[in-house]
Amino acid sequence: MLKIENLKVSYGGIKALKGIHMEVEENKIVALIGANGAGKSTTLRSIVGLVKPEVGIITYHGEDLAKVQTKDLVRRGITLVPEGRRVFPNLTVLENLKIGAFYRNDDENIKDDLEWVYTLFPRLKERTWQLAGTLSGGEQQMLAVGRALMSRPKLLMMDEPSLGLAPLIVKEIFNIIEEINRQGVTILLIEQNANVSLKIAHKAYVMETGDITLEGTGSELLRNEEVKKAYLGESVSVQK
Amino acid sequence: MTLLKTDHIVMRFGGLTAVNEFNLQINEEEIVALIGPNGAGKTTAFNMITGVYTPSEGKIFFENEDITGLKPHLITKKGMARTFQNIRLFKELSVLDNVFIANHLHLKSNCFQAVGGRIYPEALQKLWTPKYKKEEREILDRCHMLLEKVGLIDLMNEKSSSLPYGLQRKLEIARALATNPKLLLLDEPAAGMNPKETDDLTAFIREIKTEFNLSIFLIEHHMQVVMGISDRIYVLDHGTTIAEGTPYEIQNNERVIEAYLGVCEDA
Amino acid sequence: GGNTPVAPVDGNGGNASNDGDVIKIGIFEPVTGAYAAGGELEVEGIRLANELYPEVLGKKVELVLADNKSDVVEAASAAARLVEKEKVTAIIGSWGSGLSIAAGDVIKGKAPAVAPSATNPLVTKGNDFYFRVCFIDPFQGTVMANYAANNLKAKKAAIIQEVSNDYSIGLAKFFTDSFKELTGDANAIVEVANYQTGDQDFSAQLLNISNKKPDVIFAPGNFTESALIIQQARQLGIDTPIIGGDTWETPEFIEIGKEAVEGTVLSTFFTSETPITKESEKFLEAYRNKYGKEPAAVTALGYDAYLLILDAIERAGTTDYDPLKNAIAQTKNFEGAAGVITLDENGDAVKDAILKIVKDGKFTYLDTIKPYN
Amino acid sequence: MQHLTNGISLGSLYALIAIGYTMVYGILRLINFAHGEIFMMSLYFAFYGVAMFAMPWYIAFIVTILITAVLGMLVERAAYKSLRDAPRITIMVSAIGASFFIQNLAIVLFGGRPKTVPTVEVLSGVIKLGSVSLQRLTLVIPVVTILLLFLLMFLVNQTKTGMAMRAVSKDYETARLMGIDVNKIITITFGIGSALAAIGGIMWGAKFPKIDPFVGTMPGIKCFIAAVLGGIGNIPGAVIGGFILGIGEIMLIAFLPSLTGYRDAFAFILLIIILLFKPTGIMGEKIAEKV
Amino acid sequence: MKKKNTILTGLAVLLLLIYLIYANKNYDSYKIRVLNLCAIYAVLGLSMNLINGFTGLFSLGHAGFMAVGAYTTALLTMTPQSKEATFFLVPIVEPLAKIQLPFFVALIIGGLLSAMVAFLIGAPTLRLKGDYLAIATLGCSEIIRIVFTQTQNITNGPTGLKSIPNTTNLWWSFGMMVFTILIMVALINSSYGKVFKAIRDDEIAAESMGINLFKHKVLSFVIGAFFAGVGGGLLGNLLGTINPNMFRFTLTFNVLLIIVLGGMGSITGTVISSFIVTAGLEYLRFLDESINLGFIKMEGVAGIRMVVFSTLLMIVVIFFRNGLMGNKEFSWDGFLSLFKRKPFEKKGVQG
Ligand SMILES: Nc1ncnc2c1ncn2[C@@H]1O[C@H](COP(=O)(O)OP(=O)(O)OP(=O)(O)O)[C@@H](O)[C@H]1O
Ligand SMILES: Nc1ncnc2c1ncn2[C@@H]1O[C@H](COP(=O)(O)OP(=O)(O)OP(=O)(O)O)[C@@H](O)[C@H]1O
Ligand SMILES: [Mg+2]
Ligand SMILES: [Mg+2]
Repeated sequence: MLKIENLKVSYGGIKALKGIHMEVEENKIVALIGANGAGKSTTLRSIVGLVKPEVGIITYHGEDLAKVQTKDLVRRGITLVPEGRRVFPNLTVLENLKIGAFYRNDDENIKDDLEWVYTLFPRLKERTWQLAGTLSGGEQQMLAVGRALMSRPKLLMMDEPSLGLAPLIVKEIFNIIEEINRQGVTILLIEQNANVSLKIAHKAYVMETGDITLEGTGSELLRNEEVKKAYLGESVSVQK
Repeated sequence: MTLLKTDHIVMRFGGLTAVNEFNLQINEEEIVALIGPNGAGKTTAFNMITGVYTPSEGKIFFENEDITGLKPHLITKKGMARTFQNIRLFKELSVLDNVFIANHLHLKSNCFQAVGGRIYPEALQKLWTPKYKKEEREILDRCHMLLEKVGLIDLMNEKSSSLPYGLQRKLEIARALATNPKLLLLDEPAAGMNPKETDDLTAFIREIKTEFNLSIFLIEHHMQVVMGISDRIYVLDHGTTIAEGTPYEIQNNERVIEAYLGVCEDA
Repeated sequence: GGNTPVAPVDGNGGNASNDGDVIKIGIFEPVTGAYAAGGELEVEGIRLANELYPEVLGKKVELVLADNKSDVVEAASAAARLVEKEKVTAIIGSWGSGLSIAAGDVIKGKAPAVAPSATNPLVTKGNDFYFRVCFIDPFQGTVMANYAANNLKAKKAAIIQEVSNDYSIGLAKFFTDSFKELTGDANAIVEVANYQTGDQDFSAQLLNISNKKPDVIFAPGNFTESALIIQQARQLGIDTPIIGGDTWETPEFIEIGKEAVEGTVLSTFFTSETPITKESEKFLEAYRNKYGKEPAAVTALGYDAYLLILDAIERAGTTDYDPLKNAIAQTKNFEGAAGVITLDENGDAVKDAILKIVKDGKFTYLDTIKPYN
Repeated sequence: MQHLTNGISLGSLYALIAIGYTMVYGILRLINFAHGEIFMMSLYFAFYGVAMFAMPWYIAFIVTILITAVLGMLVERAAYKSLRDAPRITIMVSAIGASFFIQNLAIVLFGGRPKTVPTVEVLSGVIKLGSVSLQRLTLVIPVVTILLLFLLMFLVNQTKTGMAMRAVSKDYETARLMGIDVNKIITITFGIGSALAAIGGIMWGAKFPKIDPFVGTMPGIKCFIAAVLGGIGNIPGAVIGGFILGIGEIMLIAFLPSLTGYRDAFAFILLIIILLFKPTGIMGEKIAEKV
Repeated sequence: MKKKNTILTGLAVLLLLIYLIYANKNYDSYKIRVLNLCAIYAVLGLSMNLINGFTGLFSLGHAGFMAVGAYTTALLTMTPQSKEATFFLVPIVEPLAKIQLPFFVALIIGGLLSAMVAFLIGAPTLRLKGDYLAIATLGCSEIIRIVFTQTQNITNGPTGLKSIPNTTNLWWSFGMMVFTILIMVALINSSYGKVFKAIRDDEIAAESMGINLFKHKVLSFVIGAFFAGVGGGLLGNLLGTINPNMFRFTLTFNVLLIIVLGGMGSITGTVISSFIVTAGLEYLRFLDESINLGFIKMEGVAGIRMVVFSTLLMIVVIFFRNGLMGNKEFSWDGFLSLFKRKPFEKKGVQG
């Protein structure tokens, strides 16, 4: 579905990506883990065209994404839940959700989707008329995911959706990820919360300072000693 | 001895009561955590204590002194320093300067002395050193020492925004330490860190606590951190305190599990 | 052009100013900025004069324009450039007394300057290199006060002045002084209303004035604002006579004010109906041919400034600044397009003032006022 | 009474132009210093439409509004588009540059000498209501202003385009991710803002029939003040600000005539006083930053 | 290393000195005037950059401060006779009529008064943020100008002042420029300067680090205004005449333009750009004249110079969005390494 070949990106002098290869298959959950600053967000930002790669080809169903403008991606079913939520603070919760469906004209289905999102996140329904800027962090994160869902994505990319969320919500978010994946949405997930994301991922990549150093199925990596040492920490057992 | 005490503080935003009658007590050399669902009012409580918001009701005491409604900079002077939920470093400045600035509140030279001190030729300083120069050297020494301790000394001339995320967190803490606080407030220090980094951070917090004789008040969603280092925990939900106690008590509190932790499903 | 400076004629007073075959005269005017309109009018006159009289002493006269941007800082630099870099023989300009004043120090001892329409006394005061071909504010204020008191038999007058404009407050002040003297009434001025350059709405001031019931309203100021003032006054039903100064005399004044400005009276330098001199006729014909409309007074003054300089160069027989300056200072009964000019000891023109009235959409000659002595 | 009607008509004129200011600001967070100059150009367009090409006034007005809107979009293209993510002060200098440019271009093209807006009978007739004499215009302007206000409020708050505008005003990147064509939205905003300036220009020209390359400066500043007074970015705020400023100015001159010289100062003093009590204007959004 | 830099700086100052002596002897008054203006604009630019660039306060009140400085200096240096002659409409108030002070003293008093005005303005308005601060300070500057237009017995109203002694020469203007640079560099590198920059980067964090925002904002504002006043004083005594109209907000914009072109937060950039802009604008004058290409002669179009200037301005802004220097500074090491051309040395100029 999505294929990344030899992607290199740099910000000024800093080499953020040093030529990575990745593949996302349809209907799968693909996780991308790695330390801070490894280049995970940069990968997603290059896919949606918010940064311009130096070299490398990104294709989506065979189409070269370099030729597609960011604003047209959502029509092709690619949606990103950006790092740091980025809800529109001056719009109400409802408007934020509606803007997720901005390109769509099928008003009836939009209504249904809205109900669906509200059932996924009852908290948002309570806050329908509140300005998004005054929501708490967790509420904003729910809104960002809900907004993305409103575009009926085929490929949903999420950049650290669990950042700053209460344990309960984190669980909920992961449940929802699995849920929408079951409904046929392909997921590309960036997470710090490595153990949970590896658990739900069909496929995972480990990134280190701009390179992909490991790849495999989620459970493979979960058992991998190096991964355990570098990312999972010793307290894994404490939490579980 | 009690370091910080809040007396029924309330914060309202329009119709919304973000924090309701919050009572908190932090003793010397204690690590206290504040947890609760998103939007419970944790950061808001922090902001009231550090003076960013003025409480709608209630009083705040630091070392038995009423500090309600004081400006943030005055509160910092009294011995409280904080970090932010979203990192707020001085992005254009170097690592060293970030820490240097945190010493400014203790600077005694005025602006004229500072300018004069810098114009005064280096060569003549063997004969007479301007007051500002002396102070500047002292500050620099202190900064070096601090950076040495937190392990950022090799990066001191880098622009702070060019540091990797984890180090930016550390720098933010170092900067707060440079103000010479008695109480350090950390707002989600482990956010965005993976479990390994989180462990390291926990160790780091412990270290600086003993090193600098601090009390620490932190907000965190990573339970490893909270349960690992806190002496006591407060739990907020919808602005109201729903529980208070040791990590063990909190972990087994029904209300907390229901509102916040969730039932532990096993992997 | 390529510069091969000619050796100065005499040793010290000379300025190695000109090429062998051209004499350069600087135009120092605002062609951009707030005074661009006025600057443009004067430049028209200067260029026209240059077309009609392109030579002096057998040399071609070349005009060099330096835009002073209606800005004092720029004005000084522009003037400096003219005298130093372009090495002009003399300078004409500028619209806006403040700009001329700014050039004053710069040109002193380098090249004489003639202002076409800068009426502020300070322009020439204490500067024997600055001259002008117009009369000054005190005279004009007095003329209008006389007109108000004697012809209109006004007992009470109101003033509406442009406070940020030195010309306007200068005129208002001299009007006030002589009007009080003429009527013998210390309270003869019943209201002084202010407005600012660029203002567009004067209804409040006008209502205040009309409440005081003056016999005449004196409104010296820019033609644009003045036209709006008169228009709004008439709209508000105020039919008190309104009189003003030379700056009104532009086609735009009537265009903007339309019927409203009918019957307003102003003092000026020049009339196209009854040509004062032979030169007037020549100027008028040429101007009408070139532009197909009636010239503004300041255009005629720009024209005169050029002629005055040429005349002085001829009399001096040289372009050196010292003799030239003296020659200009000695100008007597020089026949320009806008009247006969004699320069007094300050370098100010002593000349008749013309009163005009707006009639049928035209500035129509009303009277000639001799200088008071 | 006469004073009050004058104040209202001046105030609604200010309001009309201030709306355009506020709209552009609201979306770009940019003081569009060229707004006053766009306004000035619209006067010239109207002039040439009516006086030179002898168009009937209503056609000339429509043409003027359209051309001005296009001009606004061009200015956006030239001066702002390539600076989307530059520091704000840089954009502001570019805006100042654009404003200098238009002004000087007008001098070169049209000359510094003022021109007169031809009278349009429909607008300029005088009505007498008892002791108060009114230009028809005096009634037309407030009506137009209020009408446009509601139209705009509807556009911004109720339509999809309006929602996109508000979204773009906060976050270009995310807006793009939602499938919004950011450049198009900004262009539309500039177009509408400039069209408003043109409508304001036409009304202004009918009331104060003088055009020169500097007519835009003073209204530009005044209307900017009005916009800030009301809370910049806030459309009803701009209208309120415009009215307060217009009425206040007239009242100052009417009742404290000795202070007329301070008329412009008054606008600023009023502004500063209001800002001291409400640091983001009368209807401005709270910028209580969440920490 | 440090020693080498000191020597190099000394050498540079010596070179400047020699150049000035040369210029004074050989340049005509036009060139000297332009040079003077360059240096004065550098002083003004530096003062504004302290407020806007280093402290991040969006202030547009500079013309007002300059007006205060210029009027004060002028009134204190004019001779009683020329005051009497100038104030021909309304006489000047008594004590001012007689006072005449040496230029330097007047200049400092001008600066101090301007700083005092800045304090009065800053105390209430510096609580405002961003554009609100910009419009409020712009307003204050306009109010100052309007007041100066009205107070005829002090400022001579719209007519302005004339016969101000032309004291400003290359020594004064360049001397003041060097002095300003010296103070600015010392200030910026001191703890206070660092605090200014911290406030620019993040007010909330700065306040939480115990920094009194208000005090330091006012401090920066007042210091900036002092130098703006000094710059205004130099300007007035260079021109010999001033009037309220020259202190419109376009003057503020001119200075703003210089600092943005040079780079907000760069002392080096400001100095360079004040020379480029001032001299460049003069250079462009050829556009207003008729251009003689030998075979064709083009009649100059009046005003085209400003059109070209504003176009150039926009182009430069678009291509150097952070200004010529960004927020970097000149350093000898960086300068020398330019000549050595070490392939891997990236940091060319950095403070
Ligand atoms: N806008 C930018 N300008 C300069 N450098 C950047 C920028 N964005 C990212 N970088 C650098 O690029 C590298 C990769 O960053 P990226 O954000 O992709 O990391 P990440 O893996 O998403 O980390 P995190 O867990 O912190 O989100 C880092 O070194 C970062 O400092
Ligand atoms: N400035 C403000 N204006 C209006 N409402 C606010 C403001 N700040 C916070 N709130 C509201 O107060 C409530 C508490 O917010 P707060 O940021 O304190 O939550 P929190 O406990 O820190 O949550 P999180 O864990 O997500 O950071 C939220 O519902 C939020 O919407
Ligand atoms: Mg990331
Ligand atoms: Mg929080």
